[in-house]
Amino acid sequence: MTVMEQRGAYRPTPPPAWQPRTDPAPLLPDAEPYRVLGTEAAAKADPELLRTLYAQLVRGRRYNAQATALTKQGRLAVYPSTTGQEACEVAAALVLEERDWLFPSYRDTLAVVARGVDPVDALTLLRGDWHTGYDPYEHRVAPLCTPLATQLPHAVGLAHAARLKGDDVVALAMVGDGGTSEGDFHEALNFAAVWQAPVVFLVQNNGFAISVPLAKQTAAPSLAHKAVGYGMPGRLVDGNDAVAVHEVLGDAVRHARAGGGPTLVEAVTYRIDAHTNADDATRYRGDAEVETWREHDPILLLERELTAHGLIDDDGIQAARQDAEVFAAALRERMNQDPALDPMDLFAHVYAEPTPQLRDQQAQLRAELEAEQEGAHR
Amino acid sequence: MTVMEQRGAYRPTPPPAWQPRTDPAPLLPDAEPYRVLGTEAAAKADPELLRTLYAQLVRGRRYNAQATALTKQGRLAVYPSTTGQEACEVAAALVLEERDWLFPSYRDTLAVVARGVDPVDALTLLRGDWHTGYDPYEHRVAPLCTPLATQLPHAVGLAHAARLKGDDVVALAMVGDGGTSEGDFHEALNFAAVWQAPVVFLVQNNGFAISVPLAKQTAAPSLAHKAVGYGMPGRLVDGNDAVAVHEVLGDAVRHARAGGGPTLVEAVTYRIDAHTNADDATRYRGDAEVETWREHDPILLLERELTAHGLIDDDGIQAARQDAEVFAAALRERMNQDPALDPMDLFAHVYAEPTPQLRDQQAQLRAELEAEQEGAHR
Amino acid sequence: MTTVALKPATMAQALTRALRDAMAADPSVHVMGEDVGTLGGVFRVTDGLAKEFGEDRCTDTPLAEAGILGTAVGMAMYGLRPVVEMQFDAFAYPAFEQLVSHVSRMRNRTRGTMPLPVTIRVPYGGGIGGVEHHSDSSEAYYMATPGLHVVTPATVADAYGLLRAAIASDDPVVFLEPKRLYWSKDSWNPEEPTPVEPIGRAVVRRSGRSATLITYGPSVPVCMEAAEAARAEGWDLEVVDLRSLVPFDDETVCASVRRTGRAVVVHESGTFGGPGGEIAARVTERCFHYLEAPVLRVAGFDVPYPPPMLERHHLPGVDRILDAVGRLQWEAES
Amino acid sequence: MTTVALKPATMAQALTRALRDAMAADPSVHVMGEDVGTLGGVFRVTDGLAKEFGEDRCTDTPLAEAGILGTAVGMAMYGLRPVVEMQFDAFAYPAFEQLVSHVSRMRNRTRGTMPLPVTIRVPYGGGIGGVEHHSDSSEAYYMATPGLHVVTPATVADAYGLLRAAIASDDPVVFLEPKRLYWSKDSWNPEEPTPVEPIGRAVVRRSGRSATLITYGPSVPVCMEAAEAARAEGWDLEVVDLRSLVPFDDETVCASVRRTGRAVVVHESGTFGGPGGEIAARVTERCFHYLEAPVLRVAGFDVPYPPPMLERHHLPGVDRILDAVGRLQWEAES
Ligand SMILES: Cc1ncc(C[n+]2csc(CCOP(=O)(O)OP(=O)(O)O)c2C)c(N)n1
Ligand SMILES: Cc1ncc(C[n+]2csc(CCOP(=O)(O)OP(=O)(O)O)c2C)c(N)n1
Ligand SMILES: [Mg+2]
Ligand SMILES: [Mg+2]
Repeated sequence: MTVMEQRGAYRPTPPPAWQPRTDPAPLLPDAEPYRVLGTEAAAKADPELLRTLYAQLVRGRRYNAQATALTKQGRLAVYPSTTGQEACEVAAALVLEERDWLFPSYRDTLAVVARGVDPVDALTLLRGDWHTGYDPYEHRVAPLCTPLATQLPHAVGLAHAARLKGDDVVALAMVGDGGTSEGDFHEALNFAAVWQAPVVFLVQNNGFAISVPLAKQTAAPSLAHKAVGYGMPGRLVDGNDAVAVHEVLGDAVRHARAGGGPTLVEAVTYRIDAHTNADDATRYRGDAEVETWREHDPILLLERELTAHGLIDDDGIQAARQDAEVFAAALRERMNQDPALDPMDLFAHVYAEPTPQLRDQQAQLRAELEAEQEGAHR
Repeated sequence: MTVMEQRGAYRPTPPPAWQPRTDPAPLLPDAEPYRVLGTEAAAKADPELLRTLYAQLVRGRRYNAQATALTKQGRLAVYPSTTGQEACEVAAALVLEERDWLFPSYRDTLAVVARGVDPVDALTLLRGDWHTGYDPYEHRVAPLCTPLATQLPHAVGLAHAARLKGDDVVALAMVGDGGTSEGDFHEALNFAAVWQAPVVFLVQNNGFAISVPLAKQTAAPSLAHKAVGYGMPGRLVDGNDAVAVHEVLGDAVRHARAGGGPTLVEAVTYRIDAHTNADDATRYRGDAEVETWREHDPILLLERELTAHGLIDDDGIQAARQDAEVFAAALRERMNQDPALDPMDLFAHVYAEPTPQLRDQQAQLRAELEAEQEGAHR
Repeated sequence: MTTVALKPATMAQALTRALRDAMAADPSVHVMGEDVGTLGGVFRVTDGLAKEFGEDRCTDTPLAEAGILGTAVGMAMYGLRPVVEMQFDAFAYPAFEQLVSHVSRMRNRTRGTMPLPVTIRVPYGGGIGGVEHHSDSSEAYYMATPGLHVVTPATVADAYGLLRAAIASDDPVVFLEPKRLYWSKDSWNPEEPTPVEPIGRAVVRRSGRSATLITYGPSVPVCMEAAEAARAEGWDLEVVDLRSLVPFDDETVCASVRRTGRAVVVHESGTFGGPGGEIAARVTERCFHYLEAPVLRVAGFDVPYPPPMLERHHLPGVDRILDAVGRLQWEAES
Repeated sequence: MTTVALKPATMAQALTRALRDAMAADPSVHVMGEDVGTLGGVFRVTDGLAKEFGEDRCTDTPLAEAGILGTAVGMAMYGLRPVVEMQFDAFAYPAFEQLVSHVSRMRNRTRGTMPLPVTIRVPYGGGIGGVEHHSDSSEAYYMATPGLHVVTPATVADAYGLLRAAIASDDPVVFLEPKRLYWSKDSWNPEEPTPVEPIGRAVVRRSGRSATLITYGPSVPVCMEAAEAARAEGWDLEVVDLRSLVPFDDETVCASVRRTGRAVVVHESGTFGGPGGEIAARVTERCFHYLEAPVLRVAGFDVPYPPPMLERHHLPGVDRILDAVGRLQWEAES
């Protein structure tokens, strides 16, 4: 008997608990970002949707310009612009039903506004009057979240809670390419997959985390390739193709709603403006790179498609621009009014009931304010 | 001209910055854990290696039994056993060169001992005399790490530093299946891949994190599938096949040493004993499951292979067992001696120089101890 | 006064009972953490809850503390009342950002529209012979974080009452469970459990006239013992059990110190930057002219928590407390 | 006395110079963090370092604070001296576990064989109109963690000297940079920089006889202003700049308080559980019989740091300091 034959007798079985539970293949993203505009699929897109997206993109672009202008006038403390990323911002808001929840990052005021929150309220944080300017329950929009990626577990928990309560609610959470490096990103995706929570994670890969380019952030083939490691599908989409983003996010939302669990969507886009108005992007990138991306502008792409299909004419384009101007003018005017702030708010919402310690401090500030007032009256 | 033809004119180019930098295919693990024992490849294995592994496994098993016995005798505060996981523990130590570094988790005293650390020193933490019982620089073994996954970034930083200094050093870091859920796991793997640091991550998937089974820990096809999301290769190996683990880890170490960057290795194994001596595993798993795994025992698998190849006979088996007994007896005896501990050590190593505040506290304790001493002498 | 016979119970049992009663009373109460389900927790505090209420109400989570607390935040946003278990004190640190930047601030951030009724149970302190990272006293971190309540029981009855109150609170509560008191027993009638009282009242555990020991959690029994031992030295010590560190009951504490004129703060947590500094400072601010001596502190040394074989030298014990009482300038009296 | 003409420099420039000089003097010094390389940091403190020393010595890391500090630990284990930048105070929280469980304990854990010479630069405090999470004063957390040094400069010269000392230290140092003093200017000769002195000495910034203001970092200039304003009220205030919170210079502080008999601790950090409690308590323990009044505290309110438009109501200012000085029981004197 040969050694080989002998060995036949004890050929080990696979480790008993080893069962690959998921087929990895369908979880992997395609090699190229998904696109609709400029492909045959575009002809099949709903014309009404294209027009709505277009109007929203144009308005979004104008909103970004207006908000940036407001920082120059001292009406906003700081503004992180989404110029160039409007397709993602708008699509994220439009794919959701009223009962769904949006979890924006600090950059995503445009998505918040597109979801229906009053723009003045949405800008409250960046204006410096208060931390959150809107009631999260009114439009089901979580507070703008500054500590990166920390809102992702919130989205998972909320979606999980809704499912436990039997409510048909999906949460869509937004994060940047830089944010994917944080531990909270990892933990949130893992919880979501284990719990099969109805969540969609939208990573806007805009090429930079402040000054740090993607190549210093990850060595992965794509950020969407992270999904398989959690057992959820990863999708890669051209983030400047509003129709494609809308479709991919819409599919993910429907998948989640149907009980299929979470999806990770990476939208490849570009931050055209500096990180914020306070940033100087020339320190870390050249104009040439920005220019290439301007040619891949989300508004341009959609406008060409609409024109090509005869779905819009010059009047239509003008109308969209006009609507955006009206929107911006209203915002400008309302932001010019000084907010009325009550310093006593400092203590009002720390706890349901102020502690005795806080009541003492409250009394101190009240006395100081009264003294100030008296001084002013004298 | 048709709409399709018109569109040809503005068919958008891929987003300019889009370049999939890595081919994902080679980073993905095979569907089945890699095995050598019981396959044709076994015949090609180095007989000396097989014998060495066997002797180490037998000794490791005995070590686990002895350490567990020491907890019953009150000589160890607690012991997390690696019975059933000896193949991983031993292979992790054996694949490293002297100049390399090992980063063990709290469970991995066996790997630490197999690397050459005195077993009494390796058990110091679990005995309760001090936090780390050995000089990490002597055998290049980091302290046993209790906060799960937190040692992984240390391994990355150390390997990175060595490379920056031009030293040919690889770090091998060990973590459990549960530990992969922590944010530190994610951040460590990402840093390693971005920096192309010479690190090997060995996940011992032993089926449980205390009582929590893998299915509640992850929904991924395998833990090795996480690798592609960082842009490093993921390898799946039968963790009870000492030869396979040795080969896969060895390949990964060589790959890292050659400048190829990090690898994630998932070894599928099983924790035969309870989480620690203090745990009651019957609360969360049945005997039947444990029994199936006993049939896939790492020592059994290797012993059969050795016998089949005529590489060992009964005398050889007896000799290995005898060696293990001698090892255990020496350990037992040395652990029966009470360690000499100096309470003043509390202050000795908090800072290079104690702060004035600590000197006050030091003086206080010294006075107390002297008073105690005097009381005892009277 | 109740006529039902009192049965001895451990603090761990009282905590289990509190969780059970809270879950039975309110379907929005969810328990979550590492090993809390099938195993019933490493200290068995959640024993039986998964069986009685199902795994959706008492959930074994993946092993990731930031994820546990972060998802709990989301659950609370949707109207649930999560009760999170951190397995050991030091393993709550990964969740620190979620705790400080979100849990403690969400109500304030949203002008009161989004309160977070999350209870975070943290077994804390030493004295159980635990290895590294299993004996930290981390209350100073929580006290310095506005927006959190911080409470800790010292008796079986308080364990029940305070945990019920914590879960009932509309604000986040860090609920610190003294590990070494888990198996402490007390006569307590589980059929007529202590009523839930609002958080924030200290209690005088022992009246005395000579000096006040201000303490909480695991150090309460030590202080009671010290007070007994002090009788031999002619001191009649009062012992105040704070129960709640935030809010702080200045009223009860200062009333006691004004009566006795002397005080020692006792806790396991390190001295420098520990809770005792705050307590001594605020007592002094309020009772300066009543004090015969500075408020002293007996607390852990400012060192990483020592290994089991040395912990007795670290922990504040009876002798060290009596030494401090002896330094309260009694000459001034005569 | 130097004869070279002094040139005005900002605190940020002095910090940059300190990093540069440390890197030039010792090839094991590595700077790392978010945006520290090409951009030179959001406050430009690392400006030019990547260019001068290469990206391996001044590295843009992935965006993950625990990963930054955790890899820095590993680099220090291998003999490097990492200088880590946390972009803002609140963004250091994700690294809390690495800081508390490893950075602060590694030397002790290994009986001195594995020291960790890591410097952790944290821009902190308010007054710059930052949105949420950009103005935290987190020093209380670090003070309560044995094994860390905690220092913070208030002047341009100290910024240089203390940072050099921090990097030279064989122990981990949390180096707190007062954000609103980054652009403060002072005459300082960059060609003859302040000698590196060991960490741990406070300094009397202004001598006075009536009472002592004990302060540090961003509150030092405020206290200096208050001391000037106090002259109109007839008070001659002494101002002690702690510079180092750990170790704490009891000697300098207590010598001052014993001279003046009255003290107010001033800081931005919240009052409850903040540094002031520790400082007041230890001063009182040591100077009880010299004190005419309890040591008072003027500090931030116990609320999450407010939005820019309200921060002036939160920050301890001259008026609030003078109010506190007024409450130091001056009647007792007459
Ligand atoms: C936890 C945390 N660390 C650091 C920061 C500071 N910070 C604000 S934005 C930013 C870059 C974010 O990059 P990315 O996630 O790609 O989002 P983008 O700005 O491109 O939208 C950084 C580092 C933060 N807000 N939170
Ligand atoms: C950060 C952290 N959280 C929790 C714990 C408590 N704990 C110790 S071991 C363990 C389970 C670890 O499971 P796994 O990673 O699979 O390793 P194994 O025990 O199976 O070797 C837990 C939860 C810890 N040590 N560290
Ligand atoms: Mg980005
Ligand atoms: Mg395991």
